[in-house]
Amino acid sequence: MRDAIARHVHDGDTVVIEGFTHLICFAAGHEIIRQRRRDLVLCRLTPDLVYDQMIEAGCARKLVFSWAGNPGAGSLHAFRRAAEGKGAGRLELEEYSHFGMVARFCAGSARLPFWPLRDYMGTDLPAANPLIRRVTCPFTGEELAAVPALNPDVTIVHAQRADAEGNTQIWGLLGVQKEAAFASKRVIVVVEELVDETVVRADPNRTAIPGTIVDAVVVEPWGAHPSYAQGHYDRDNAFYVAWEDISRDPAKLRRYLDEYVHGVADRAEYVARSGGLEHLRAGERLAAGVNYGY
Amino acid sequence: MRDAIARHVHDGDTVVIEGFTHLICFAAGHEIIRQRRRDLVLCRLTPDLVYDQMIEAGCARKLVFSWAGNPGAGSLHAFRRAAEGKGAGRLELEEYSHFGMVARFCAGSARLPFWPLRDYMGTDLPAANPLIRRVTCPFTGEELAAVPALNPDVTIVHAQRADAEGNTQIWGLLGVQKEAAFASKRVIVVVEELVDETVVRADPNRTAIPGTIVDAVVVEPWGAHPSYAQGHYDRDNAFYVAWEDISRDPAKLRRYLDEYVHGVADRAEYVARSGGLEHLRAGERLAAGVNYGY
Amino acid sequence: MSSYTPAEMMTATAAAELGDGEVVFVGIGLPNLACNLARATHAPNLVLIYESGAVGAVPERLPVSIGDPALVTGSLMVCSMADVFQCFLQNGRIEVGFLGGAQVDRFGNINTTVIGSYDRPSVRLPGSGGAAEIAIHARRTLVISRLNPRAFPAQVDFITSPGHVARGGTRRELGMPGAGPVKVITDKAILEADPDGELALAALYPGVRVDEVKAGVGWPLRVRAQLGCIDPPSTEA
Amino acid sequence: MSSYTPAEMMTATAAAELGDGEVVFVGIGLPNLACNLARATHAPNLVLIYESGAVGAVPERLPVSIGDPALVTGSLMVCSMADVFQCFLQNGRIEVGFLGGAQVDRFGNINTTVIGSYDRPSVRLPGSGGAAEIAIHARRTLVISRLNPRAFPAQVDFITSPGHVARGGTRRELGMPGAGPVKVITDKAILEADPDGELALAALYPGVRVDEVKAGVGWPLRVRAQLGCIDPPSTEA
Repeated sequence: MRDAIARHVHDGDTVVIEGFTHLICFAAGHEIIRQRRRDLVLCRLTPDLVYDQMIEAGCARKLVFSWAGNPGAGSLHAFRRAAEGKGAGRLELEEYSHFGMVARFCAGSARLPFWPLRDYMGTDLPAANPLIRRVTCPFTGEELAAVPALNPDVTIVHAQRADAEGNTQIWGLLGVQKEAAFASKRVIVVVEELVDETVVRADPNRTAIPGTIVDAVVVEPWGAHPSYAQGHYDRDNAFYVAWEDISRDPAKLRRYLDEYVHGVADRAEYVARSGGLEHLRAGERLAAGVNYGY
Repeated sequence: MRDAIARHVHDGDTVVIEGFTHLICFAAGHEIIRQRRRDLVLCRLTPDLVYDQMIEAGCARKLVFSWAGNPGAGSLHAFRRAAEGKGAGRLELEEYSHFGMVARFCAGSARLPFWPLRDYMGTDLPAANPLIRRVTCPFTGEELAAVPALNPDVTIVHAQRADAEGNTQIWGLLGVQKEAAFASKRVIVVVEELVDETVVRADPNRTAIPGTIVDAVVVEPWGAHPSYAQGHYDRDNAFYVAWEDISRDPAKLRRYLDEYVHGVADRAEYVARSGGLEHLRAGERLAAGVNYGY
Repeated sequence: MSSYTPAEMMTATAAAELGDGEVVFVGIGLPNLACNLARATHAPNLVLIYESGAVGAVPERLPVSIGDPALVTGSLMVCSMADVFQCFLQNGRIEVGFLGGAQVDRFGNINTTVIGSYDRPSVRLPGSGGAAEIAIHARRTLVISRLNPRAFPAQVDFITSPGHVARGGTRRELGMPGAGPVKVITDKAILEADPDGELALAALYPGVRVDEVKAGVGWPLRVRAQLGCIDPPSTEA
Repeated sequence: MSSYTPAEMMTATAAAELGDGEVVFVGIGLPNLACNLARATHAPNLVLIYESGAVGAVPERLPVSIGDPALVTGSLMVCSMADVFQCFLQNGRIEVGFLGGAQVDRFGNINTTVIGSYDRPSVRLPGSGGAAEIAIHARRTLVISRLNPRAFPAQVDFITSPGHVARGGTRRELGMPGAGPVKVITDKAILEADPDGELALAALYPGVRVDEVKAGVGWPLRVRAQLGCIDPPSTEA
């Protein structure tokens, strides 16, 4: 992970760590904080705790997002302090709805300059964000909303498994990871498990991201904690709840970063420092395989 | 099948039987011929043998397509006779490239009036089809191609399995079936195997079409022959090769329809008339299942 | 004393709005409870869809977020978020959407973005998430919020999710496919839109007085001539 | 007498154009043979993508169509055709595309649509399939066709797949991302485009004379000062 971040994430980059509740790569976020990257443009539908931590750590110049809360548990207070002008540094905001962010990744993955959607009429979002514009249908004359393509410098995707070439398989919630990866100049895949190419080839319909677009593969078990990895471990809801209290107090948040991010060398130490995470280990709900014969 | 076609396919309808080489529902095409539907607007990327048969049978008023050949084996002569003005009836043509047809289904599935794509510059296709137009990007000012949404009256999808509600799972080549189904007013799913809902729920990432958009589920083993169903049976290439000779001679083609379509009551009789198809039965190449636990 | 809480009353009222077999875009919290109640009683075939991509979810535990793994295990389908918003929501396949927020105004517009000005907010809220498009595309929406004048101002500070008369005109004038908020379910009463789009008091919970409801909104609330009365939630289920 | 057929010569020549690790959009027939030959010799890491959605295919039998089940079994990924055209091809992820057709003209334009007029064709051909977008988006294309004046007219009857100078101008003027047909591989020689986009004789197969090639095209063919000579295919592999 250290090398992958050093090689592919640079100061000033537009960075995407995607994953909708599921498979959020905190391991990559923590390594970016440890390497003290600055002036990043952070993009995610839901900034979640990972970007709240990176904002407090001073990595971010700008945030591109659509829902900045602590899912089911409260606020992202580092984000709020910055947005309410009570934070240390300035944070530029570029705001959409979920559909708008998804559409931006779709345009990026198709290498089109924009994506059309029927959205935003009657809302104040276009007034708040001049990049939400309109396009006229050449067949009906109807006016639709349009958002610009998002083509990040680097996208980091966490997944259950990949082979050494980066052919990556994901199951459970898929979010916008495929679109974000195809939209990106560089792609880092972080997996719970490195598997032989034969495992991927045995079930090609499960492959979400082809190795041909992947620049680095990192093996990092528990790399998505406190979010989850279907079939590997559950979401650490207690930590999400605790975050409300930690992030509300900048001093407490700094102490958290010192102890769990700067204070550890890598993910293995983080897991140990967290007192082990075995209680989150997933139970078994195996699906049967299908026949690819002919 | 008889009831599903009688209920959902009417004279003059815009009909889609999709499936790119894989899972082409000949069983539905034959039933439509048996019920002597007329003035249909037939849409498919590759008309294939199924539409060549329907054209010869007089079901079609218009063909919307992007590649009208006999994959790997020659011509669709009923189509060619009509297109070259040598056929009995008239056949209107609306022609795109594969990407254009895919884009039309994407627009239809998203209920947008058009879909943008970077295509057709330098070709004679826009001159041949006035529905290939241009749209201007509201961000870059760039001119892109645009095609109109395709929203069929009925789409027929063949699949390996579905539950009684029509929750449908497909593996192997996916073509544009999902997009065509979501774009359609009515959806008929034809499956090799009817399974219990628990089978679908055991592997939800395999579901391509949700039951909420399905109007009829038909169980029709071998329903895709002479095309194939991954994991069930192989493509009957000998028949595709033989079609060159059958379709070249209208009399021969009529005899084929009399014998294998009008001359049989249903799919079971077709299979028997074909002398059994066991030689095409798929071998076993089982994929391992994954864990959905948490 | 009533043997039920306002939350139970709101849940039961929301559940009663859901028809069997309908496709519902679910949020966590009270809407999730309402859907589970409806499935356990009069609507066993309700189809729950979450913006996270889980379709036909049957969570074995109370989901703590709309991306809870329990929503995936045993669901009918998992699809990408591009499919959720394009093939389901924008396609018009969602019959009911649930909405809530810090502010709901007299026309059913909802604010989940900022209190104060957008550039210098006194309180920065999470933002739209999928709420803007749900408000626009769901065939109808149910708004759930507790009555108090701060939560029900005459005008919201920011329109995140458009109601019946939003920025620039009515839903029809703006070309919104969905019918908008057909009911605003509060802890004391139900508000419904008059033909001109303004919310009016339509039905009271047992034992609630009209002036209590009027005191809970920041504008002179219209009161319908015929006021409905909502039954208390049954104790079974 | 030569110990190889023209088809073998074309296959070997096409294979030599493929670099190890490149992503190739494959058609059936000769392009498929060329890719298999390249993988078996100098390009073991060639990635084969078929417009049907099979990525990294390793067919255990000679595929009879681009949708052959053997292309799926054991492949690295199967994706929808929307992803093939949007995420791979339009995204610029395809390095090499193979094209062929009934007519190839002096600027490398290809016709697979009609012989004669579009409305009253003497011969109706299959049409574009994915050829139009492959010609536009693949980083470079290889055109494979046997020489004869009917197959190489000065102008095609219909431009299905644009070459170097197409309807309305050059590739740059029309904003086409790909470089277009870098080589036209025939059964007698290799044609390449001059800076102005016109095809010229660039290399001969062993024992072929210039006038044989000139006789095979329907326009006065330019001949490069320095003519390359293609080695005959090796007998191994």
